[in-house]
Amino acid sequence: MGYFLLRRLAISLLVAITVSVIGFSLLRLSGNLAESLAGEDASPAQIAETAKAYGLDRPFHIQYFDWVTKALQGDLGQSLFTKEPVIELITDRIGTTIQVACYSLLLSLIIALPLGVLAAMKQNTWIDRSALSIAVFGQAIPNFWFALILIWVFGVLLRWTPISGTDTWRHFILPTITLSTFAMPQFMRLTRTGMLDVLESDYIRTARAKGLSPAVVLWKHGLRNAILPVVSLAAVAFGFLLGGSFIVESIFALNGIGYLALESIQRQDFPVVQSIVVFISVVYIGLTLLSDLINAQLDPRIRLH
Amino acid sequence: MEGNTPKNTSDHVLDVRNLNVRIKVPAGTLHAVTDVDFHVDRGETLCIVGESGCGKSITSLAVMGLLPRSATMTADKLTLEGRDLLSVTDRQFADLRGDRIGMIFQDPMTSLNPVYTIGNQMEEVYIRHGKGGRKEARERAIYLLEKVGITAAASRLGQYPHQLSGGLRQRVMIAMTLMCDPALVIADEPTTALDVTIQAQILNLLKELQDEFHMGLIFITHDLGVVARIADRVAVMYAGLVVETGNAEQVFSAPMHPYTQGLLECIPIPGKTVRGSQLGSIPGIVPALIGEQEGCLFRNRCSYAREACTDGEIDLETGGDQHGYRCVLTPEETVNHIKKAPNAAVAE
Amino acid sequence: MAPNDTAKATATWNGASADDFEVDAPSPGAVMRRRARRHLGLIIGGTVVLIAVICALFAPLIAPFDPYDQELTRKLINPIWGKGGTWTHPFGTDALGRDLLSRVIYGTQISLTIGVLAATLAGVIGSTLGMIGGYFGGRVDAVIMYLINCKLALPPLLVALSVVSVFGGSIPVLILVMAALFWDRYAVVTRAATQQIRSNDFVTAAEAVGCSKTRIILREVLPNILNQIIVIASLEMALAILVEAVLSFFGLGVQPPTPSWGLLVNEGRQYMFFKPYLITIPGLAIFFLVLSINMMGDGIRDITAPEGRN
Amino acid sequence: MTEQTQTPTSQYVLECRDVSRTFMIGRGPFTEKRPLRAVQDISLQVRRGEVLAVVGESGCGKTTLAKMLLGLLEPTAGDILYEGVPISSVDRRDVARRIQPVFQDPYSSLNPRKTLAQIISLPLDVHKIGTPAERKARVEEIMELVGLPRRLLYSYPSQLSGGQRQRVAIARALAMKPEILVCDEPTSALDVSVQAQILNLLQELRDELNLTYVFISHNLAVVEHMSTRVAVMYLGRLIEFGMADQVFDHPRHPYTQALLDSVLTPEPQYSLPNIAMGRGFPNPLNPPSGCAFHPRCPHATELCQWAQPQPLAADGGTVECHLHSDPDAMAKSPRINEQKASAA
Repeated sequence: MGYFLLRRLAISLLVAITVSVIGFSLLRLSGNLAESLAGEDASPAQIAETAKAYGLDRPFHIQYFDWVTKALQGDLGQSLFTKEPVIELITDRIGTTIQVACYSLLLSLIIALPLGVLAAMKQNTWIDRSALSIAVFGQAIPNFWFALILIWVFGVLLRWTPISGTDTWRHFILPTITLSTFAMPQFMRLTRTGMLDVLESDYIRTARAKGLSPAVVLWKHGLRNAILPVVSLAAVAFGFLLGGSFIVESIFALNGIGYLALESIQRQDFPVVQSIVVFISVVYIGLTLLSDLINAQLDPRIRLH
Repeated sequence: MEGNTPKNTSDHVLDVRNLNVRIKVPAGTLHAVTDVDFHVDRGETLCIVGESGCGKSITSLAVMGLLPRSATMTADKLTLEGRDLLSVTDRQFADLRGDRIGMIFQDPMTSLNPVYTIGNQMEEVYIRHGKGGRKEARERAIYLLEKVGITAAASRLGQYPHQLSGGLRQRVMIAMTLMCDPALVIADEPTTALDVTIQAQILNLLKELQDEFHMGLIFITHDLGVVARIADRVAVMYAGLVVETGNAEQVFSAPMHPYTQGLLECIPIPGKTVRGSQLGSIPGIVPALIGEQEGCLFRNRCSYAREACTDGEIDLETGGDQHGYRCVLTPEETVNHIKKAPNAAVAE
Repeated sequence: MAPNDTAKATATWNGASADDFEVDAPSPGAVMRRRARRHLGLIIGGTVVLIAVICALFAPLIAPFDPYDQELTRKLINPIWGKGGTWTHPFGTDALGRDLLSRVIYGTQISLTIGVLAATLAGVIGSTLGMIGGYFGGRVDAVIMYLINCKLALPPLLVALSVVSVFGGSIPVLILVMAALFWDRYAVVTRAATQQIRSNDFVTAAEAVGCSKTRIILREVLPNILNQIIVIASLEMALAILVEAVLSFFGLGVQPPTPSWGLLVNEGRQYMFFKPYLITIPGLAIFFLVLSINMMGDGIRDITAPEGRN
Repeated sequence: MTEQTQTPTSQYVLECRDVSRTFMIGRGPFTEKRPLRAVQDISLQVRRGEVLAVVGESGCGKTTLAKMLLGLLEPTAGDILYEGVPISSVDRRDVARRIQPVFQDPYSSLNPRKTLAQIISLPLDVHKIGTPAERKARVEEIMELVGLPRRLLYSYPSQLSGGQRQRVAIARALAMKPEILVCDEPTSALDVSVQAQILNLLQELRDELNLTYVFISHNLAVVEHMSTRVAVMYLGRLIEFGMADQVFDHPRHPYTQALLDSVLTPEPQYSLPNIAMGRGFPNPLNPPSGCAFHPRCPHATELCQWAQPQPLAADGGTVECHLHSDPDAMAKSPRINEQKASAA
């Protein structure tokens, strides 16, 4: 277990470093950063001065190490547009984003797990087919468009829910539903196939031969094994929900980091963009690490390696 | 619960009459098991032997009530300790499984749940059938693990299946099957996945346990060598039918069905078969069992086939000596054929 | 085989002999065709995709109007089922008086071009990496797993948005960005599949014959995982179409006045409360195309699956 | 095709000289790798036209040995010689022309996406032997040889039965007219009746083509029927080697004895053998000291616990056991497994 943890940590660290390099390079993609910093009408001399002031005349790797050192101390630079520290921009808004992502993850799992298990148990019946159809439809719906339709139907025509803002829990209903259409089908399919595989396994046959009730066979012997890949996917999906949150946040006017990222991209505010990209990556890496640990706890074969 | 079962006219632990299993497959209806009769008594070993696809495993699953959903089963009689299994509910059948009837499967590597400890999986069946609490279950598990020859049994309870070798896992499976002291154990190729030296040990163990616990044993295998050594009675299956049945001596020393004869000629016997000589072989392949079948299903591979083999049903003729076979040949004809058969492989 | 007496004797009764094998099992191709004919999802999905392909290829012949032609006098005409709808503009017109049907038809060109090319390019990248990692194992595999992990850690949509905002939303840029961002699933699946194929004896047999590693990967492994690659390709194609729509919707993808479906939704957004067809029609176009591609992919998976399930 | 005429560079067509193969088992840069001695110091010889049987339990190194013989794995020590020429000095593709495998599982040994014609002609294609027409003729010729009707030429493996598939595998192995076939459990996945067909076919082919077989199996009855020489392996070591008559009629190593005892023949007059052997196959990563077999051996003494027996040549073979190397010392040394033997 100790070895497993150590190896896993080492890989995560390596990936995190690589991702931060990529994230940092994103900033440099824009061409001459000093040019955009100095403003549109800046003279070459002014640009050179700005470059010097921001340390942009130094070699790339020096700038990178400088940036990482500062980032580790909580200094992610400041926004080109608002001149506020990036770290504050992110911490102010991360709560909303995580809230929506958690709600969606929860909603997806609440729907997908029972549905997936049920579909596997009743394979090739109408239950199975409708569950699969829901998954196929969910996967095909363009999120941004679905959000607009929800606003139009539930916000405007029926007036059941508010359509923008974060004031009450009811404000989160539509964003949560929208975002769930992304994750739910994946969970459903994975639970279903995992369960189908497990139900065909020899140890399930053994459990039935022992006279255990169908419920015990299913929940004790089946689900524990079928759930392993779902745990991994949950971590991955949470990362994607964070990364894809800008869609719902911008449409429902939720003040989260997704919206911030979108605005910053549109304003070419690269210090903010790179920070958010690296931030989400690091969260993702942490989550996959966590899911591996949970899996190791659930599966003794991994634990004892 | 056990012990109170009403004594029936027959004292067979298991009595099966006219068992048929049909399975729906994309190409049609598979006649997996047809008109199978057998019975097992306490302390007796019945071996069901046949090649892959002959229906032997399906037969055992039918008796266990574990057939896949696509399968349908009919029988004239199916009783376990006198109790009619055809009329019980699913719930009642589940109450019997693991309690009065247990099953050991072929692959010990995959037959135990990888995420639970040995102890958990053994105790679970005991508690499920209301034999006692966790403490008694644990004691029983330790007792049985020692019985199947596992040392340091108490510490093994906390281990996971992947920490044990194949031979040990199969011992655990056997111990688990015995948790509730069943009247009948079905073992489906329990030694096929094991090494030969381990195989002999497991077979010896099963025989010892059978003597001690006085249970009926149905042993399913494709290995005629194993059958010869452990069977009290034998049922040879081919294409879903029992083609020959009798005690081990009858079936091996005086096989009456051409299929049984053919199978025995295929196997080299050290010390008897001339090394490097041509073995007997059965030409052709097993027919596909989709749809209604007519006549003797072995006729396409049989060297004695004649017109009488092509139509109608051929019954399992059982003489007074319980040696039955499903063939149109008279005993005299068969014996003559055996004498005439070019038996180059077997040196006198 | 040497004929033996018993076999000859048998032949008179049943025509069988030792080397007389029955082959009544259908060939893999026949099995696939039989399953395809009965697979409703595949048929429906395939038909819709086929229609989309025809629309894309023959857009100038099919579309009633030039999609760029503005006619301000005819702006915001309702579709045929709405009030004042005419057959001239079955889907109505937009705020600039452009015929929506024609714009939707021309939109298939963009969606399919980006979908097919991005999925293909990503497939080449991902499958190559996956097969190499799966076949060679060891250090090579560790490096490829590391690449996959790095790729997975990046939020793809945000990175795509950033890159496109820098390089501009032209179709080639979109294709390249998506190919660079969506190869991971190919790599993960082909890697696992290759590992599984590699453990088969026919690969060892090819090695024992003296085949080169390239030949083994291309001739022994690839044909066996091709169906899986095709299934992923359909998923990735659908994904690329969705991502293009997202990027265009946020104004960072294909630029106006190009009739990209995402852009159509964006343009219709300000009129959505009183002219909802401006967003429902292009949205449904995206939905149905993506749905059909996914159904086709599922169908291909089902008909090429080995015996057993289903 | 170059028809190898008898070039007596060596009296043995195949020879192993102190062949060892060690795998380093470890899980990455942070743990110490441990050696797994899959094959240790194996020396054996096979003459042309013989059948060398390699027997032993799973994990004894049979398959590793086979892979080395086929040139798919390099020995970490020792030499494999082919007609006196070390395989390491021969081009990989020339090895392939002389020695070919037949595998256990007829389902995984044939590429399901290829027709029989493609499968059987693969060796010819790879080695660019003959024109396409000649290759096709050769394929048809071999198919007839192994008893496959010509009309199956464009069938796929999924259309065939297990026995037919194994014929295809044999046909592929024979395509380049090799001198040696390495058959790794060629019949253990097949039904008894089909097994007999395949064994008969192998016997016929051997007589007809003067082939040499390395026949790996755990089925002692089949081995006894097929082999002319036997190599018994235990935990990577060759513990007994000799002519089949010698080994089967007078086994000298207690393990060989146990293996032979465990053969179950369809003879109901005999009961189950009582194999007085400890039940665990040891962990190859942590092998027992001394003679690796001593924890399971009914004759083991203290000597066996610490001293590795050396191969002892006798009767045209070798045996690795203290019982034979020094019976006197064994008699003096205290027995250690008596309790275990009686308990089993």
